[in-house]
Amino acid sequence: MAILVDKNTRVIVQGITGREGSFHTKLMLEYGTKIVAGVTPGKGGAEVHGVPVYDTVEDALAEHPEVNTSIVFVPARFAPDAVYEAIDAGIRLVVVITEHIPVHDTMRMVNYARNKGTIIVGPNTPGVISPGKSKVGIMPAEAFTPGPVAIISRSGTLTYEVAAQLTKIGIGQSTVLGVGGDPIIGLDFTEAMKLLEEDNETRLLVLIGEIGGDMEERAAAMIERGEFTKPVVAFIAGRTAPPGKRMGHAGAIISMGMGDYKSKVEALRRAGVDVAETPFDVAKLVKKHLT
Amino acid sequence: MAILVDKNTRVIVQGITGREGSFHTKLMLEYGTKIVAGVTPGKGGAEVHGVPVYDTVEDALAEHPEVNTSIVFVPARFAPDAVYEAIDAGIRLVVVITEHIPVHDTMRMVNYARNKGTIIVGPNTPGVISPGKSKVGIMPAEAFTPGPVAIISRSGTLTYEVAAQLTKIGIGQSTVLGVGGDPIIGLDFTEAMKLLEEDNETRLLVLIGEIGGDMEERAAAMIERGEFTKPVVAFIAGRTAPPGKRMGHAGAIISMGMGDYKSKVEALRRAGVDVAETPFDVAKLVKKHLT
Amino acid sequence: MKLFEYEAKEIFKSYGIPVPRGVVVSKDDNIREVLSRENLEPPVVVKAQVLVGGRGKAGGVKIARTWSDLERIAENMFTSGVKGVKPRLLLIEELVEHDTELYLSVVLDRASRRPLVLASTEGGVDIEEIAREKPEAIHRLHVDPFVGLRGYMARKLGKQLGFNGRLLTRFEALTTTLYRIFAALDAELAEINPLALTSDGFVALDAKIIIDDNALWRHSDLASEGRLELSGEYTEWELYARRRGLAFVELEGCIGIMGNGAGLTMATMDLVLMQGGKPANFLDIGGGASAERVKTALELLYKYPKAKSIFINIFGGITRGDEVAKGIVAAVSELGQQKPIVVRLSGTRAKEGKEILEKAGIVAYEDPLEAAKKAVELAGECK
Amino acid sequence: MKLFEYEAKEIFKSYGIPVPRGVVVSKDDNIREVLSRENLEPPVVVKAQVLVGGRGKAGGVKIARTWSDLERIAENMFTSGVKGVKPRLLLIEELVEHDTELYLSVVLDRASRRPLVLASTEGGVDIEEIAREKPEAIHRLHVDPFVGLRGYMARKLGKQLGFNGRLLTRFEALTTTLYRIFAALDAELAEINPLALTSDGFVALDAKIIIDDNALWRHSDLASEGRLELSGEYTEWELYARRRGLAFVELEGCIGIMGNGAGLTMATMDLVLMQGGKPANFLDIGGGASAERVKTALELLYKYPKAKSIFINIFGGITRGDEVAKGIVAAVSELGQQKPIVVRLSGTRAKEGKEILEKAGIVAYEDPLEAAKKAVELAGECK
Repeated sequence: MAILVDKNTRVIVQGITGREGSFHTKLMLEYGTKIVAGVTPGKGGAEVHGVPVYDTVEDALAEHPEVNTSIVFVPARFAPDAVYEAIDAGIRLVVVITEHIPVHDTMRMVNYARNKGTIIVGPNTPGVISPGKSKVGIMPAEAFTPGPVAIISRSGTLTYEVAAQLTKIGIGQSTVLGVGGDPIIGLDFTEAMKLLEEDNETRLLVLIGEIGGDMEERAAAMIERGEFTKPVVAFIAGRTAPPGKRMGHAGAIISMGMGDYKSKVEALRRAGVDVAETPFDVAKLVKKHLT
Repeated sequence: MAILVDKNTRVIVQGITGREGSFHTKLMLEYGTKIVAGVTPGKGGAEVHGVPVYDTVEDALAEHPEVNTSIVFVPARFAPDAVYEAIDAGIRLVVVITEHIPVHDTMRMVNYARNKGTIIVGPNTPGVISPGKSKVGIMPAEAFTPGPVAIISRSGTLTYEVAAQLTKIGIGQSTVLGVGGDPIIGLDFTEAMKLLEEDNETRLLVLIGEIGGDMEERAAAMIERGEFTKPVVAFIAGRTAPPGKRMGHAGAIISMGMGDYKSKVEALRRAGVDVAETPFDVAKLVKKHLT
Repeated sequence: MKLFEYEAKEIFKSYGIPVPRGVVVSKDDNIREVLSRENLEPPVVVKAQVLVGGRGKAGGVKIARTWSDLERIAENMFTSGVKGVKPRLLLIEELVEHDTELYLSVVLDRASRRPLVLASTEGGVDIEEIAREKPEAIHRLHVDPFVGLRGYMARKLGKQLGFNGRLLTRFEALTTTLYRIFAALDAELAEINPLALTSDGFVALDAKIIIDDNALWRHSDLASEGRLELSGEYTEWELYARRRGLAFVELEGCIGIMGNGAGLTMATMDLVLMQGGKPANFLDIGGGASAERVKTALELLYKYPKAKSIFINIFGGITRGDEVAKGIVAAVSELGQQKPIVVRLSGTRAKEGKEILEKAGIVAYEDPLEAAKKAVELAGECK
Repeated sequence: MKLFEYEAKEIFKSYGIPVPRGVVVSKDDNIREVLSRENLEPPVVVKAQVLVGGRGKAGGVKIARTWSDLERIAENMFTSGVKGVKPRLLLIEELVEHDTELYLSVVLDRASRRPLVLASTEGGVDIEEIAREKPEAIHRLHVDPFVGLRGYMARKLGKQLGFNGRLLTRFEALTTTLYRIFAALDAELAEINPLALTSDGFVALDAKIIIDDNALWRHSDLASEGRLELSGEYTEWELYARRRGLAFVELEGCIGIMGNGAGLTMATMDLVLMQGGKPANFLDIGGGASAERVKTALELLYKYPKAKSIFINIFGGITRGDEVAKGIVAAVSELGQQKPIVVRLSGTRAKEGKEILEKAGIVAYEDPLEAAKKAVELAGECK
């Protein structure tokens, strides 16, 4: 079954004519993702890797009414507008790859999407992949293979690491989701977990967290309340990160007495989650739980 | 039955300690309106004509959960805030007497109310009265008596004129509603007419329009479409008003080729509405239709 | 409050909307010097800064091809004025060569209670004219006031007008900027007509901004003291009334009108017309007027030369009949009955009011039609 | 980007939030003259304009009771600095007598994705401390970002803090204004701590505004060239890295870290710690880094004196193993292997990368734990 993206996913690429948009359109097409149209204002009528380009989402949907998903590569200043356009066009899922969107813009667009019933993944996310079905993102395909383990993560590279290890020992993935590295994001851990709880393909969840914010604590609380019942293996990055410093991307900062390593790990352990010491131990723990 | 206000109406007065608020609280109480609380920030604990005053709507509702209606006398700069407070507290009907609210503020608060399911009457309205049941407004009580005729109007004084004439010849009113004299208002003619169509106490509608805007034309279109089926008698003020000039209050201005006397009268007549030549002929026409 | 064209264009410029290069000159300026300082020279457009409608047709916009042309035109505009309104300033602008004239505006839409963007490729004429003759040429876009105008919506509108590629992007920027001005300034209207399409892109040849009077306290930088006097938007008598806090509109007839409430006052005008008379004005004393206010209003109608008779029509609600009567009597006893006065009094305390009036020898009617007829009769023929 | 206190207070003032009377002085100013011009005289508070945490405890805030006191304190602050950061400016303010110290801020709440107003009567200390010791003393208010903070909500918060009457109205104005600043400036945080309650009302004794770096293009007036250098927010090496476009954080240990992706880089630091070592830094080369970028990063770690060994941990996704290897080899062949380098390469083109590295005599590991162990070993004891 998988969550968010599957065989029925029909994608438009917003910002398809840009360097990143065009490059990853090619990779997604190679993976088998059904990309049916692209949108770049002012470039309507062009083609990118055989995909027709339109000026507006509305134009694209007029020709391709089957579209249910958008992936956004539009530069930060214009990305919010692209997201509003996708939401107003009624697209169900919008994956925002773009980094460096002002956080107030993100806050507004995430609230807007929620009112309209659209799911936003990201911004600043590698995207989402349901191996063997559909890849709507920029993750390296080789790391993934179909199977029973869902991964939700705040970090791109760590996700690939963990997925690759699982794949190596023969454990595949149902859906792998990067929630995005920004402080304000669309779909967060607990919301994704609600979907995964219902997903009969997923037997176990790997949760890859980071310092900063309280998303991991809220996930732990959800497990403790019995609202997520599948086994969970977790890893939290940033054990040695100093407070008050921004570690690479905007989301990872310990501030306001919230979001340090210890608090997250303790909350997860208290909820019965198996927390790995390093990302390289995750696969081992997963294997133990699955057998 | 009546619409908007009736025997079950329980009112808070926002801005009750002001000159207007206090004066009309007295008159409404004398009429029999169930005013259960007043709100003025910073004046919590006081009393006005025996009505307890609270600092916030929330405080008032905690003590008086039966409140379903608010009337707002708060000065223009602070009135929008009072309206948001009432909406957020879940009050079903908010009658905004206040004049001179900036129209952008009104636009936003009316859209907000709509999203939240609150009905706003006004701003710049004399309010609404269901004679013999409840008066939530500033109209002179003597002009009104219970009966089968509904009046909806953009003008205060003209409404009193017409109601007084009807009363004089023994024809009472079900509900009399001033929609407000501003360009942007909450409940408009067509929306009120939807309620009146369902109101089994109302047998006939008197519609008192003015130059400016297209509310009368939209009412006519609604009648033409068969969505309002009761007899309608109308009067439109401003036959001799020159275009481009604001006549007294903000709503009455002929601009953008819209809203002149002729267009309104023609639209109404086309829809089968009996349009009176003067406000003093309205009662006669009503009598003709009712007998 | 309507802004002058030059003020609206300054705002446009500060927000990045292209306008023609131009300067503002007053009567005492040396035009040649002012223009030369800005590297401007004829041919130029000379535009009288007045707020009367139909300025172009009334000779308020002229092209000057030479320096002597320019000086003659300017001199003439300053002295003759436009429809009787003398401009304090002229805006003198470069001629902008262009292919097409478009229309673009943001207005308040009463029906939807939302801002509405209107755009048309048929610019340069009254939007009313376009609406009448070719309604399908006007494209419309409603905006959620909380979310604002998103770029993609503006692009959609641009496509409807036939723009593509870079021009589409520029139209987007222009439209979202005009919307921002509309929102930031509490505008009832922000309009560009004509909007020129040149080889370089869009240029706003004219600019119209009307700010909501009720929101002027948020824009004290724009609403300077005394600007009403200079605007030409109001007649001398309208200004006189405004300074006294009265809602007054000057009309063409000879029967002075006073009422309480805008609706009743308009209906009173209409009534006079039906009786064969012509109202000289609209004067609304508002709700709950005091005797003092009524007196002030009556004094105004005494002074106002167009009014040959005075028709006072009051339905007492919040307004009390006895207060009104006291105000009338106070004015009459102080200044005499300078013009024939007809009073119709009804509603709250009408009886008490009538007694007061009758004691002072003023007839008060119950029936408004009868009263209107009398007022028309007393005024005689309007010229 | 953190604003200096004096900058944040200027913004507060322009929005109408009361702040103490004060002046800003630099090293070369005649303090007596500057203060006298503003009618200020001791006793005053002297506050070093640096952005390091715990400024007060580190001696960055002092009271001067006399002129000579003041000159001595100022001199001392300029020369010794605060936690090693020398202030370019001092803010010298009148002493504000007050009864109570409150806390008020607007932050971004991740969980609700909304602005969150925090208020407490327990001001003057770290909010973290209040949150830990007395969480019930912090009152919270979520705001709809489209609608903004309504006055009535602020009043509700004020009542929770125990305010009534005029003070409640003032608290409303203060809070809605702070919210407006938060929204207008794209702030991550707008904070007043302590907020003094005096007999005259509220006064912001301190002011903290952090602006979202991603939104700085909208606030070019605040983000001046070179202000990072002056801020003291970043160490010398962090500034050095920033100028080269690298995400670098200085740490206390002696093992240089380079990774791709923030998560992996942090995990690499953690790994080093588990092997008994201490990371000297965080350095994320990002996704899809070129050989050139890898070379620049490695050069930085060569120069960075704390790093005694270098651990490069790469999982190839968008980033290609061969590109990374090329960058390392380029740096090493140009500058020599100045410090021991341990590379762990996995994922996309890891095999090709390893071959390139081995040809240049650099060992590449597959297993990150083994690699980490080696890097710790090579660094030896951290001092």
